[in-house]
Amino acid sequence: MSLKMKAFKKSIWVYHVACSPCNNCDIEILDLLTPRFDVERFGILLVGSPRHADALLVTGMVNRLSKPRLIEVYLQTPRPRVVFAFGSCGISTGIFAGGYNTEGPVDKVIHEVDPEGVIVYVPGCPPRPEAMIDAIVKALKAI
Amino acid sequence: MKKKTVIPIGPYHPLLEEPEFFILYVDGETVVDMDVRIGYNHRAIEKIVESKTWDQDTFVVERICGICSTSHPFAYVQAVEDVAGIEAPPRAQYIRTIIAELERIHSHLLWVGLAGHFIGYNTVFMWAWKCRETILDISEKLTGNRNHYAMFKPGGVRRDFNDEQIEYALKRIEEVWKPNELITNAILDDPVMHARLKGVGVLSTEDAIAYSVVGPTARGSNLDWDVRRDHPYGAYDKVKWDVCVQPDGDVFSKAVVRLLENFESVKIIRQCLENLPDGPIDAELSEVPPGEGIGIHEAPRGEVFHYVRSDGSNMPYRHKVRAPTFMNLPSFKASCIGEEIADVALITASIDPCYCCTERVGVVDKSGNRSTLKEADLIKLSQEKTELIRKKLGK
Amino acid sequence: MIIFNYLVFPGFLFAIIIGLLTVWYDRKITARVQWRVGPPWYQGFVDILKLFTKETLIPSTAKKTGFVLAPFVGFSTALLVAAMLGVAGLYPKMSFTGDIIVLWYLLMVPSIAIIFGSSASGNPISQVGSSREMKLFMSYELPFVIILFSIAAKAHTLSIGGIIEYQRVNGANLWSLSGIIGFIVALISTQAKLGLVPFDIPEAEGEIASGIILEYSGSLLAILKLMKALLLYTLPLFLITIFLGGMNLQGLGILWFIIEYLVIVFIISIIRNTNPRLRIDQAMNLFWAILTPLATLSGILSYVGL
Amino acid sequence: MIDRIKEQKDPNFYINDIKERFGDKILDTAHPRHSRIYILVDKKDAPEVVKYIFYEYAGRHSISSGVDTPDGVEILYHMALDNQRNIFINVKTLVPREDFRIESIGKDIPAFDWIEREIHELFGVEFVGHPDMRHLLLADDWPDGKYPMRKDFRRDF
Amino acid sequence: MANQMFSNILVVPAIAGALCLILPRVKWIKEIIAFLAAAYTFYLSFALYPLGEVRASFFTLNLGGFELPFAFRGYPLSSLLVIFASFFVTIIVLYSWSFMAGKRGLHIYYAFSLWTLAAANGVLLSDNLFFLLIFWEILTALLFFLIGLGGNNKARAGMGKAFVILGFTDACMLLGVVLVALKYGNLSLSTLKIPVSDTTSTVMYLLFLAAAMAKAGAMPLHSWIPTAAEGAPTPVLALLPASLDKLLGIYLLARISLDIFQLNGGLRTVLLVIGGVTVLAAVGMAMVQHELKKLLSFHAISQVGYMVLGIGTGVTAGIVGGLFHMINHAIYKSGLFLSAGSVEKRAETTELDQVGGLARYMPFTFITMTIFAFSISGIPPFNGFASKWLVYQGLVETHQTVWLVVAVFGSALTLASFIKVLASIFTGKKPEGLPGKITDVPISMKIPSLLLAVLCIFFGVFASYPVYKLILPALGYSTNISITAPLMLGMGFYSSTLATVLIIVGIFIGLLIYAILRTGKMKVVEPFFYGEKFPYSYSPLTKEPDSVRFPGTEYYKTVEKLGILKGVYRDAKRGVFDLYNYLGFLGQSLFVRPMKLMHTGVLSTYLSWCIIGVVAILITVLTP
Repeated sequence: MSLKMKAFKKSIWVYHVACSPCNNCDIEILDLLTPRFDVERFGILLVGSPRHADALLVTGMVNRLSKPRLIEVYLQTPRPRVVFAFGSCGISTGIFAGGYNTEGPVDKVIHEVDPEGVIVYVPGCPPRPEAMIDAIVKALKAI
Repeated sequence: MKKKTVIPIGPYHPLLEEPEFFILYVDGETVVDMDVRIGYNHRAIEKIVESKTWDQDTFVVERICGICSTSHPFAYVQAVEDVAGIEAPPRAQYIRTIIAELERIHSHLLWVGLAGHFIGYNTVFMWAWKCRETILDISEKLTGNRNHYAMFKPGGVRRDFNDEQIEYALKRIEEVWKPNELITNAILDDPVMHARLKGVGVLSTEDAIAYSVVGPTARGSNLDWDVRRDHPYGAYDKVKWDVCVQPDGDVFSKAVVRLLENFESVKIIRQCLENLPDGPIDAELSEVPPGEGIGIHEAPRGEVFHYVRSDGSNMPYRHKVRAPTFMNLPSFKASCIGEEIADVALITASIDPCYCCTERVGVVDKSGNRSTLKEADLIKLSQEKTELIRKKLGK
Repeated sequence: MIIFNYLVFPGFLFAIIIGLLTVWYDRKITARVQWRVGPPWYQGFVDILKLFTKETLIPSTAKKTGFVLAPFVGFSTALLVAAMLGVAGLYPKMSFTGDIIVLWYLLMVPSIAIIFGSSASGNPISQVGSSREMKLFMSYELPFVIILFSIAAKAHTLSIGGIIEYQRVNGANLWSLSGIIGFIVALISTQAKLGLVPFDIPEAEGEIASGIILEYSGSLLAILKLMKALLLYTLPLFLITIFLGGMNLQGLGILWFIIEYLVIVFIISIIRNTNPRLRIDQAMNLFWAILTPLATLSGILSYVGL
Repeated sequence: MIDRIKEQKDPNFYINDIKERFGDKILDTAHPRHSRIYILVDKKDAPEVVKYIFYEYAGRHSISSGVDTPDGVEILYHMALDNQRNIFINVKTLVPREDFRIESIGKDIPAFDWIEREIHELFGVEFVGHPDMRHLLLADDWPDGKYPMRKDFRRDF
Repeated sequence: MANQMFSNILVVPAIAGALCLILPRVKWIKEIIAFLAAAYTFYLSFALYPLGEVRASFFTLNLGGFELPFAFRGYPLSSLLVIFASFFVTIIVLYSWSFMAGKRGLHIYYAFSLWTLAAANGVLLSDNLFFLLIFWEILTALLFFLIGLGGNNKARAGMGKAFVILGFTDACMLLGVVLVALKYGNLSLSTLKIPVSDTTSTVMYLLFLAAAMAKAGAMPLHSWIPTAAEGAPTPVLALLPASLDKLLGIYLLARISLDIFQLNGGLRTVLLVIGGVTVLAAVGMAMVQHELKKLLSFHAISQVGYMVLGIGTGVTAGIVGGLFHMINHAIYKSGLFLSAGSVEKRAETTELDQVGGLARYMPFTFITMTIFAFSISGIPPFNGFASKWLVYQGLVETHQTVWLVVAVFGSALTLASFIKVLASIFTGKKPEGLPGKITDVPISMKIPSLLLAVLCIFFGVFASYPVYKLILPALGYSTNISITAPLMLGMGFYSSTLATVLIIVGIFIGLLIYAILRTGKMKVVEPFFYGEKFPYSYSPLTKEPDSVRFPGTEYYKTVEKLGILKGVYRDAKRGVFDLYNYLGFLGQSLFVRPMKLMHTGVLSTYLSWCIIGVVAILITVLTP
């Protein structure tokens, strides 16, 4: 079993879910793949379907229209799964708190359908790529 | 009528960094009709600004979009200056221009990379983004942040450049020219690229006028429209540069426009840095009288339009934001029908859509009062200064 | 001994290990071309192992048996082909020499299996993918078949072993005009068979989100990935077998074989990293209007002895 | 007409031309800065004036904005005159509270299509003749009769 | 003994057919009579096969000094085909119990089916070209009426087309028989040997060839099959174009090409060209069809190409392959038509874009149809592969690389086409237009499919058995090889059994790896549409919620639009390649117009025509 756990840690496939972001976290996430940061070194791969993913990178707060879709994507991800909430808006809805279209931060929405869901918070507006890598590595240690 | 075959693209499509939803009605692989559903990104901007002070709003509009995080404040401060009837000092204008053009390069390179990714050319993606890192380094050196620069304020800019920063920027900006040439050649000379991009998703000049498209989308359709030249602001009328126009209206033209604009931007930045005038960087805007004003800026994707109405208080009465994608998106209908599914992905990319910008409108709070300011870390960069101005305004 | 040959070396186990290492090799080259560092050498194994620990999701619209069975069918045929080629390379004279037609049919099966599985998933997006795979499949098979049979006709044999023997006597097929043209055509067909850029149309991530493998997850995805890895081992080996005289495991032959293998994978990897994806109709035109005449030309040239 | 206009960079020319063309229909004009022209018209004449600017002056529809005022919703059509003319003509009209309806331009010029949908769902202004009044930004299950951009909006659902 | 047997095989179905026609319309009686008669014939045919070569002569017709013995010969190939013919009739009659229930004209249908069997057996067993021709004509007439049972306009069009083409080629054959009779004075199949050396013999051969080609449906005389497929009842299609007509057409081809005429190289090339073109062109047409039965009928044409190719090679492997493929084709193609019938029965349509997602409602049909589809596509280890492999062997041996490539590629296209069929019928989502509750077909429709599917697998996995035990003996070779031995004819060998074992071992290893490593559970979730849920009602364009569907018919639209093929397909749709259009025109101007002129409606005119005809016949017959 521990071998499998090690394998899990060495190979995280992520799927990027942009709820209602300002785009900034998103481009910084893509930045992770590019030559300067190259997270493929750690076996992290961006995949095209949540079916293949181990981790969801969620950016932005959740609005009324994207909430059911986020839940849908979350449920489509096979266990074990981790959610990374990126940026201030994802963590706390940030500047958009209280808006009519704001349905809450990512953790609240995920916990509505899956109280056990593991959520990793990466603060910043946007988080620096180094911070993101650090967060992923730390999260893997914690699992 | 026979039921049409429906193929969805989105909302969480790997193609799209942001959520939106295209419904494609296809016959085989040919798109016969399409419909767009946006709103997944609809947050709270247009009325957040109605409940925040003139100065705080700069940071809010900055978060309309992460990629155009200069464009919106740029247009916003101009609108406020329009209402107040003042003008920012020349040094501030130059600094604004430099930041805006840096952003244009990084945005265009980002687009080139993503477009490469969409058609499976990941090497272009990697190269373009590697080149883009240089710009981000310069931005970081000049403003202190990679993306949200927080440089603008009504009446001027927040931070001045020192000589070391200018020297650094002048040195590094030359590093962009070579890779950009490399990528441009890689795209323009590759026969497979030609096969994939030429003649695809044509937006005719007539359609472009009818849809009032803006920015590279319009310039790719043979429309000589550039807000920087047509409605001069900032330092754009003080430096030499050219508007890039391509005649065909296909994806290839739009790509060429963007690639060539990068060179123009480098030129503008170089001139601005070299001729940066001395003087103050802030016109010390103290109060905003009742009235209305318009601010525009040519963002990487096209004209950003801000309309501000003031009732004399310390908050805007109404603030209308129009992002370029809002005008460009509906033109899909004119350019996508009759194309293959594979091309539609590319055509969507070709206007460089930015849904964050498009879906900015929002309302704050149940009671209409100011929202509780949870966004401490958003504003922490400028907290002190905000407080200072509040005191100055006597609040 | 035969059982050992089939099961361990150069059969099933060897094929899987080499296949996964080749996946790493390919990813590493890709990373180097893109100015990146790339994954560590064990990445392929780790990915597969991890996928097996994951939950397997099955869409409610799927025809379950077909959906689950398809990857296994594809995997097992890929395994079979790998073993057959390996054994044929070792012992060209062995009784079951693996007939070239049987082999060609078996090489079709992984594509068919994946098409079947993805259309059994009941997801229309996957179905777009499988329709593309199908179209791609019939476009690349034509030049591939022509090359294969012009070589078979040249060697006047229908068995892999016979072709290897022929090349041991007369020199590798590659070193002739027809051989070079044929090799280029076969290499491009191989690229399409492997589903790599510019022919990753059925899987196009940017268009239809992994298309044919969209609905697969967990262990089933692992089996599919294993299958892809096996094909990445098998098809270059197949090219070596019919163009370069097969694997020769005596003395320096081993080194020579390894170099050939690495070079072919390298070429495939470079092609995949320096080209954008084609559209399906462009790909079909390429195969039918350009490569098929080329393949025919190669066949005619080999017939006249060039 | 257009060729002559294309070179015309003087804002006063446009003010005079519009006044001449429409006469009494123009209720008021303002020209606070060089490049900003505001024209106030009645809501029944607004489409006509806007189309005139769009076609005759080759004006680009920059955007329309709605503003909720105590009297009703003001709608501004911001028309940009490009080609180095550096002029914005803003056609302003009031849709009074008693009758939240105005004729649609989007049915003729696609550039007005989306913004009319947006104003419709955010302010509750009905655009007569618009073919497609679905939600643009708000969720499909948004309750009817709640217009978030109005000043009196309360989120109580 | 032999007389008795021959007459039984012919007379039993003939009389039973007549009974079906005249007996009162009591429920089930005609079904049972038809089934029993066919089954009994089937049983009888088994007794015939072991006898080897037997002959029987009944009477001799004397036509103006020309002796025409009404003679039969049990030749191993004939006997073998009699077994298969009666087998197909038996199971199709069984299938028709449920399928045809409630349709009009049932007594005619059963009667004609049985008469078809009788006539087919007549063709197979005749030892005299003249009587063979008569049975052949009877078959054409029966086919004409059976297609007409569809009872719609399309069926009528099919009737007309079939009659014109088959009638025309039958006339060719008549001419051929007359020529042979005039030149050699001998019409006995067993003794006739004609070397093809001069123009006359070539013409004779070509005349016979035309008849065989039209019956089997090879290009360019194929076009009656697709047209008939649009209108005729499905069992009729399974019975005639799919199985019996193939058996008979290829039988005749084999007889004339192998026994009667000694072919030269030029005619072989003609055969190869016909075969190759048929394979490729027909499968190309099949690819873009949207109607299941029509699609299958194009495949029925395409597969004939393999048989013609095999026989055209003239070497043992090729001939055996061709004949084996004929049998295999009859098996899987009638199976496919029966499956199509099942789908038609339940879904009430065979338009491919209107069906979908039936796998979960009709699992049996799905599985059997998949087996048939794999067989026709030549996937090892099913039977289609074994026989195609033999054909390839023959082609390789005779250095026909071009046709080898065509044959192999045609096989790939067949597969492509059937993937589309399976995908559109059985996978995906069930469209709204289908009947609400769909169940699998009743047992009487399942048994035929099951039998055929088992045969497909058996003939594939143990391909040596039919080849060594049935076909080689039928061609006069005696063999003594066990059924698990590899196929070894010509230069290569193929051990289907070993391949099967290896595939099973491979699957087993896959499952083993899966079982060892798997820890995660299986869970059923909704399909993934990028996070959106369907049906989704946002768009005003359809006025109703959009549900996502991608019908299989859209698979090959790109092919149709492809630059290099666009023109060809457009022409094909217009019927440029359809010989019938030209024939029809010819017939129109040659026969119909003058006939119209003659049909004045005046009785005396008709009477005078009759008298003139009788006189002409008398003169012909009586002149020495």
